[in-house]
Amino acid sequence: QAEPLIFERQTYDKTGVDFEAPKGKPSRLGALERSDDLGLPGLSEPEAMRHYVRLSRKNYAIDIGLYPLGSCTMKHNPRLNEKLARLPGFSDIHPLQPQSTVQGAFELIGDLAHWLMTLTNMPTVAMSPKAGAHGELCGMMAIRAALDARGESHRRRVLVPESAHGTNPATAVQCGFHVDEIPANAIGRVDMEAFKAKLGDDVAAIMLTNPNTCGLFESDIREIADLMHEAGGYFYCDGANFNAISGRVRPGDLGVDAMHFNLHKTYSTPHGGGGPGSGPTVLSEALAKFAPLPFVIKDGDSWRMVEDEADAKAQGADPFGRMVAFHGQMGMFTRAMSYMLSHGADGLKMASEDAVLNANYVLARLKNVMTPSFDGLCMHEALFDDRFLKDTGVTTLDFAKAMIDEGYHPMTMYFPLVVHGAMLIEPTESESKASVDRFCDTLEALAGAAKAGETERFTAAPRFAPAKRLDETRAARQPVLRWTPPSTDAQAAE
Amino acid sequence: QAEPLIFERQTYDKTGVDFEAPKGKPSRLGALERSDDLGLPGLSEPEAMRHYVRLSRKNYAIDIGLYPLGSCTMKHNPRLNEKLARLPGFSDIHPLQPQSTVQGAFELIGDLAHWLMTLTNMPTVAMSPKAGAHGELCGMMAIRAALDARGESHRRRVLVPESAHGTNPATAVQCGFHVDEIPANAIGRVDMEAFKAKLGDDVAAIMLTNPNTCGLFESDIREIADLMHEAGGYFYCDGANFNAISGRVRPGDLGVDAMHFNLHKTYSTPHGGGGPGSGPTVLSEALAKFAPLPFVIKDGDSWRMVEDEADAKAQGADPFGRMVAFHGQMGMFTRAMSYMLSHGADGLKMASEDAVLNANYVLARLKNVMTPSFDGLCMHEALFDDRFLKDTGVTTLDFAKAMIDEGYHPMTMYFPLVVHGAMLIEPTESESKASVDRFCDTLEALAGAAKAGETERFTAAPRFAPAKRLDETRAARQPVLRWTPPSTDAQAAE
Amino acid sequence: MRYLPLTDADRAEMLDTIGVDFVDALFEDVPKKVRLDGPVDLPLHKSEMEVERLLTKMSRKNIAASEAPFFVGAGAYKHHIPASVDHLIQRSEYLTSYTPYQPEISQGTLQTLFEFQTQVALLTGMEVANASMYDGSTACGEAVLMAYRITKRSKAILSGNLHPHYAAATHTLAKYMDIEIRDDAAKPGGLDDIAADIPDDVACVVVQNPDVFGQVHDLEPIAKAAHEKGALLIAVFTEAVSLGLMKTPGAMGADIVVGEGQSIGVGLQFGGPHVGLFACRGDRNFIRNLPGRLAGETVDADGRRGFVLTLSTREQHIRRDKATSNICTNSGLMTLAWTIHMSLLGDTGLRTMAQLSHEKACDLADRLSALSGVELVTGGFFNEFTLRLPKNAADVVEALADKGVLGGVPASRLYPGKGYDDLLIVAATETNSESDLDAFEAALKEVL
Amino acid sequence: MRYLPLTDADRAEMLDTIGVDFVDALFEDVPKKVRLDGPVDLPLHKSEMEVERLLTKMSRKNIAASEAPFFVGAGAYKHHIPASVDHLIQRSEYLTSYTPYQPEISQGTLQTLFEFQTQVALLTGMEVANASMYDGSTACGEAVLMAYRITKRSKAILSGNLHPHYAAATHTLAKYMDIEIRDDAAKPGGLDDIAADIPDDVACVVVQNPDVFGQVHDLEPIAKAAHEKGALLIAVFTEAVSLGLMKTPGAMGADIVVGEGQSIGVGLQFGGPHVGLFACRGDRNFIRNLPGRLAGETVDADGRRGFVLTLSTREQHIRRDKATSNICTNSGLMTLAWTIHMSLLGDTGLRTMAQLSHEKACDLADRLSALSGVELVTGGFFNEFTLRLPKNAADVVEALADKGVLGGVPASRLYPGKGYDDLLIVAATETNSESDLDAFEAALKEVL
Repeated sequence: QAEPLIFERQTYDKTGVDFEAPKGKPSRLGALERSDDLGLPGLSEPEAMRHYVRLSRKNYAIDIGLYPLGSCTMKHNPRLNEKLARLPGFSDIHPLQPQSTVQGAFELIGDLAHWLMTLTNMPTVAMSPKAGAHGELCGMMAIRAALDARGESHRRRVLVPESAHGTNPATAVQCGFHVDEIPANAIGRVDMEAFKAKLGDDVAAIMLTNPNTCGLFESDIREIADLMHEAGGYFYCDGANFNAISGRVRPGDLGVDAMHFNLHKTYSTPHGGGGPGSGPTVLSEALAKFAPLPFVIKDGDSWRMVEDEADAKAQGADPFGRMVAFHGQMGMFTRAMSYMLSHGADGLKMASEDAVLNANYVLARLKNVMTPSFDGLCMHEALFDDRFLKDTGVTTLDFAKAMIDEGYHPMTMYFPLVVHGAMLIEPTESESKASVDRFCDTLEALAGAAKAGETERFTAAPRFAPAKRLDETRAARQPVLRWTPPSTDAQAAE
Repeated sequence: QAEPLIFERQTYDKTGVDFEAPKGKPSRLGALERSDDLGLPGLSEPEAMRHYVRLSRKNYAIDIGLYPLGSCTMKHNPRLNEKLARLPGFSDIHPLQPQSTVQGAFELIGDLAHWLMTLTNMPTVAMSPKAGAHGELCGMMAIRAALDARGESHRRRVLVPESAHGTNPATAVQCGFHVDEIPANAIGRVDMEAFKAKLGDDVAAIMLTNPNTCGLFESDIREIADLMHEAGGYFYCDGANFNAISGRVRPGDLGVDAMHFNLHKTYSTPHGGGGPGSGPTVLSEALAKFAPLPFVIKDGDSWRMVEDEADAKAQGADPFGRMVAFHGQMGMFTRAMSYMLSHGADGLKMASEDAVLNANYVLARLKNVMTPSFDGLCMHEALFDDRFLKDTGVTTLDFAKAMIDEGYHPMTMYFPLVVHGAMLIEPTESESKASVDRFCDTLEALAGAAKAGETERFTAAPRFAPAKRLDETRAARQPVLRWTPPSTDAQAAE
Repeated sequence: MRYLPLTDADRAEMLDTIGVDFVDALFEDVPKKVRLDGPVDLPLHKSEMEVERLLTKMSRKNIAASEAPFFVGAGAYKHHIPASVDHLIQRSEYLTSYTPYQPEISQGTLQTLFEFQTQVALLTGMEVANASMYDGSTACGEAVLMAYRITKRSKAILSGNLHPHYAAATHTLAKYMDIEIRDDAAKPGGLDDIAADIPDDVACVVVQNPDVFGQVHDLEPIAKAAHEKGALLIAVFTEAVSLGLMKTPGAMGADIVVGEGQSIGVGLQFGGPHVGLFACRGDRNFIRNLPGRLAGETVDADGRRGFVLTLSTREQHIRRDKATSNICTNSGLMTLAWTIHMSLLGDTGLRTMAQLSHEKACDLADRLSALSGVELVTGGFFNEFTLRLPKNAADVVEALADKGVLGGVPASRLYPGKGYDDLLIVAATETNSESDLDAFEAALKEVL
Repeated sequence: MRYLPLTDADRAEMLDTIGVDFVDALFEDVPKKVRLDGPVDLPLHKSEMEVERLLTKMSRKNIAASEAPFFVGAGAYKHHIPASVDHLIQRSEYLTSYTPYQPEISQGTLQTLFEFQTQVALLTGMEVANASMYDGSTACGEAVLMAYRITKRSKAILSGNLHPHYAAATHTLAKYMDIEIRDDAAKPGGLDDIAADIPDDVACVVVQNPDVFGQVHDLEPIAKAAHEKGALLIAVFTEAVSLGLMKTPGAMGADIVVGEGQSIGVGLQFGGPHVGLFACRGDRNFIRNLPGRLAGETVDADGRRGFVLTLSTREQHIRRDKATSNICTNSGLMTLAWTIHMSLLGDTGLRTMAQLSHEKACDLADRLSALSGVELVTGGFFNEFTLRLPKNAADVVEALADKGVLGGVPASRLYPGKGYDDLLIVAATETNSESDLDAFEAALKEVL
């Protein structure tokens, strides 16, 4: 059943919220008061409840099934975290209320920072970035600030492997750098010769994801760090895949200068259909003083927040600026703290081991029916390419859409770009063996069907989803980005 | 996708709950300590979450669509009520903690009692019954106690209309009465002549649902009450359908001696797949003193609970006993209070009017395509019978199952028993006109299809539900009431 | 009015379709003189914010169990419930669905009920269980009625150490069914000698274990004695967690087992909603006489496994005045909470939870009974015990409350006028921290 | 370990399938010397109960807005959010789904985003809106970058009454893009005379309305002046509820409108997560230069309407170093909360909520400015105003907090060292009761 848009219900005079009656005093806004209506429909509560519940049922979710999106770390989201994040003492406090009235919030931020620094063996963490990409900005801006402070503003070249997430080059550019791609070698890692060849006086940094987006640990990472440091540049590590090594390997030991957490994904904030995220960023000794405002410090027995430059300078810091109005994603901090306390040092280590174990098990089970892109073991995700679909008439996209009909969300497709028709599978530590087995059975059967010539089953997929395959080209060519009343543009666009 | 039972997962050593480590002291239970395992499987939290989320998706719910079950009052369940019922001050208090520490709880019970007495114009309400049927017991036991106190224990005959809910006769019997059925007349009400003929010295009471289960108001109700009182009996009113008249008609004005509320359905506790309910029961002056223990009274500025007979007698009461360990369904009281405060006297009146309006609108829209059992208007539910399906090969059951394929829950079927192939539709006040219109369009189309001979569409229904039609006969003939390991009985029963 | 979707325009249009002019015309069957013209004498509607404010204020006049060192038991126990339980039971599909009479679109509820019944049967060591009763006390009363139907005998014996509220609820249910009940005298801390005195014409013997004073019992001799006289043993428990550590009543020979399930998944709730557990032997005669709903396994038209409510010819909506009980709505959503919590626990978790509760209670009993003038009355116990105090226990409880400790239930509240004024029933669970125990010990020392 | 489903037996079996002996072998690509042997130096795992206890204790060291008369604003506002909003966003299908890259199984999220975009466009009076930014401040910075891309001019003017944190976040985003920013001086309570001084080479003028001091402005003359110089007007708001009563920025000529949506559906959250709203003109050039995600309408293979993420060639995951922004994860779940709350409100509810907030603020301003030595600095305002106090405002705020009143933001906290030590920014909303107002008035009187 199609669910109409809220704008198509003729409920423009209704409201689902009762208020005490206004006193009806005339406003003091004068000519700035609005006289016309906005055209926002209102729904009674029963109508709203049903609309959004019905719509929700058209979504897939980790609570419904395995969500093998490579590089996305779709893991279980404990409901304890949701409960604690909603404690009024955390959720219903204002970022600018007197600091004496939010000591518990500061304490939580301080504790979380301690965990993050300990897990990475890094001396500083900037807590305010709002998401992973925002954390990248934070790290690269700290690098830029450090270069400027050294008087080496001319260093503008940033080395980025071709397998990197798109955010890396986009971030580099937003910090005024330009991107120089480094190729991968035959075993899916940075080509060391190419890397060495690119070092030079104008190099600012390398941005490296580790484990990388092929699901592999950059085994030369320590050498890369050392060479980059010798060349006068910095080492930015993209922490998107930190789930593979959290509690088991500390980036500080690898020579990293800056790394953002995707705090939400590694430490289990639900992805919420696209956020919110949180991107605390650890910084090395060389970059620490440039960390952005504001930050929390312990001052004797109490905590306080350093909010302005003068105060920061008095603390020996030299912030590159402020990234956001307030001081970060408290809601995600609470969830991460709850997750971390629940796991402890032992549980975090076990979680990353299980994540790696599950991925390798998928790889082992499917290596003979699908085509792994690289030999050997993987870290937290297993990369396949489309060679096993050769001459079947089935593309990676078709194969992925056919998974929907089997009750699964597809894996990450066509990424990383370094292999053809990539399929990147990350089961995470949240899946039981039985669940991973069922998943592998399904993929095995699908691969068999593709090879057996059941092409239609793939090209017509999905057949059992809330929608058939959607016309994305049309959406982009004739963009309809909002509802408009039928008499006008929208109808014309139809 | 079939969802296995938790017992079929081989997770007998797992647990999804962490505890601090016990100190490991030997127990002091001696020979009473258990040595063997119980065979209870444990699921990690991610597995449990997915199991129960997946199962849930096989249910229909009021949040998903109109739920037209006649006599069940499936209305919107405000989430405010859920939130408030979970306030620790209500949900996390013990029924036997010191009365000085639960004054707010007593106050809420006292306030709710005041609302219920005012809405019914009755002098007393017993709050402890746990559901509607339990409230029936309460009312009928009060009647029994009153008769005994009058020395008229010989009065054991209870008049019950044939259209009554099955709980009425079952209740009467549990109170030691026997049931004498009174027939309905041609317009769906109590046949007054038959009723009068049944009055006599051995009559204890009449149990009457009003509005009755045909969705009609018993127009002679005042006369019935008077005649029954003259004959020395009492008038028990089944309040299951109070939603039709709440805030608009007061049972006390009709001569009622006892009436239970289905507090949960009239005042919006979610039905929860079958409870919990709550059945506070109002009692007339004649029955008031027999109300069961315990009860809350206001004592000066504070509240207290009368828990034992000696105390009750000191208050001038003569309770017939205690119905339940503690003192009623606090969780439902909180929800009902939240609902009532939200509606207020004006909103409750409007709600019953809208419920009646929606039902009459359904009746008006469908009276020419289906066959209403009685002429004229109805109250909160519209009753049809199966005459419109004559010669189509489609039964009421088939028709109902076909509604499932159209995305609706069926109406109440084959009840009341006074008409053939009954279909009882109660839309409630929670449905918008657009929703009721879509529902009527669907039934209209289905009735058309049945008449047009599309029999298969009905007899094979449901086709698009999580299960096809289930074999209820087999379930009853070869009862399998629990899972057992495959090696033993269950397999044999398969 | 946020909950009412009809607009005035809708109403007018609908009245028009119906063919009447005013809403009042729809109420024409109501005698004019009892139709209210205006609203009843109650306040008008309030905004969500106002309602929230009012009820929140009221709730703060109560002391929640989580806000104080808490040792109150005697039929309801404070255990920790994982956050996922409450999250799951609030899924719209569970929360806002009706009793699963339409099985094709109720498989979620039905399968969870089937799982629940199996878990209850396993926990109690019995063969079958129903889909729940209102609570433990009404389950107890219904068990007596069931024994009466099965044995066709109209006498019942209630142990004096059965929770007095359970006894009272049972009396009420049996009262007008002409069942004669023998109430034995309570013996705080004593072993029940009920086995020694079971007449020939008795339908059932009802024994609680652990009993209301916390004492644990070996039911086997009682079962044996009852069976010898052709009577059934009804075993009752109020603390489901005790079964994590103790022999099952089934293993000790009970015929019917009833109890309160509130400890698992449900919470204190000021007494309701709770969830009554009801299990029994699997004989045909027992199943036919069970009260309440049953979920059963079957197949659908495609031959795939599915679940339905079954054997409803026992029930009031089919059987009317011949029904086994008038129960209809039971504790649906609480069974779901129970089954989810139990699925999370499993054997392993349940045993640990029971072990911790037992250890805390042992510790506490040792510490409190070491105080001057305090005597431990209970011999063997699980997580609850009874103390004899040198002062009136009800006064002591109030004095403890003033010091912020909720220290148990005075026996006199359950047995008024029976001379138990110096007895205090104290419970401990895994939720009690060491500092809770310290606080209790210190406070009790002060008030004695 | 409650969150980890693998058992030791599973692990052994899986390692066997993989063909290695120990888990450690899976980490062989990690240089041996950086592989940790044991756990890091942090505490071991804790039970749910322990975690809950710890964090609850921490949370109680904070004073929640609902626990005190509360008048703090300056960029985040306490409004009442219906319980149904939080219930709905916790539906597993919304809460635990990924970004809707697979539209066939993400129509729920996609349709709500489409509804969100439409609501934001209607609320701001603009033609299109994106699917959200992190918050208002980063949306502001991104708007300046967008103006730079559209106009190809590298200068921007920020009004001095723009929230200083917004200005700072904008500086940070623009800093390394070689955009030159002119910061005008703040004028508490004054009308911005920005229109009079817009050079020819400016990409955009950024004006907040109501401004950080609460003052409302007619944007029309500024829009006109900017457009005359070929510059864009970027209108900023921090209080979305103000648009319930005020002319839309679109109607006053803004080209891009950005703001903080936190007032609707989201709550205070100690500053995050919030939700950045971003709307603009519908010109092709504007749409092409929008940062962030966009949901768009299309059809599926059966020709039925459906929704997808679209125009992603602007975005980092396709466009890489040529992307309009590096933003990826945005405020997904908060847009859902926002759109649900807004759907419940509708025009009618939003206007009432705005009206009440305005009335409470007017009342409060009258009452406080009547106190001796207190002066109302703001002229026209919506629900926030600035007072000049006879004492240091930061000290006054602490003194008020000691009396249990959270009385606003001292301007010096936003503009340190700018000589605003006597200014206090005060906000009121529909959540403030009469007794809140009484309490504030009384407390302020006492501390002055």
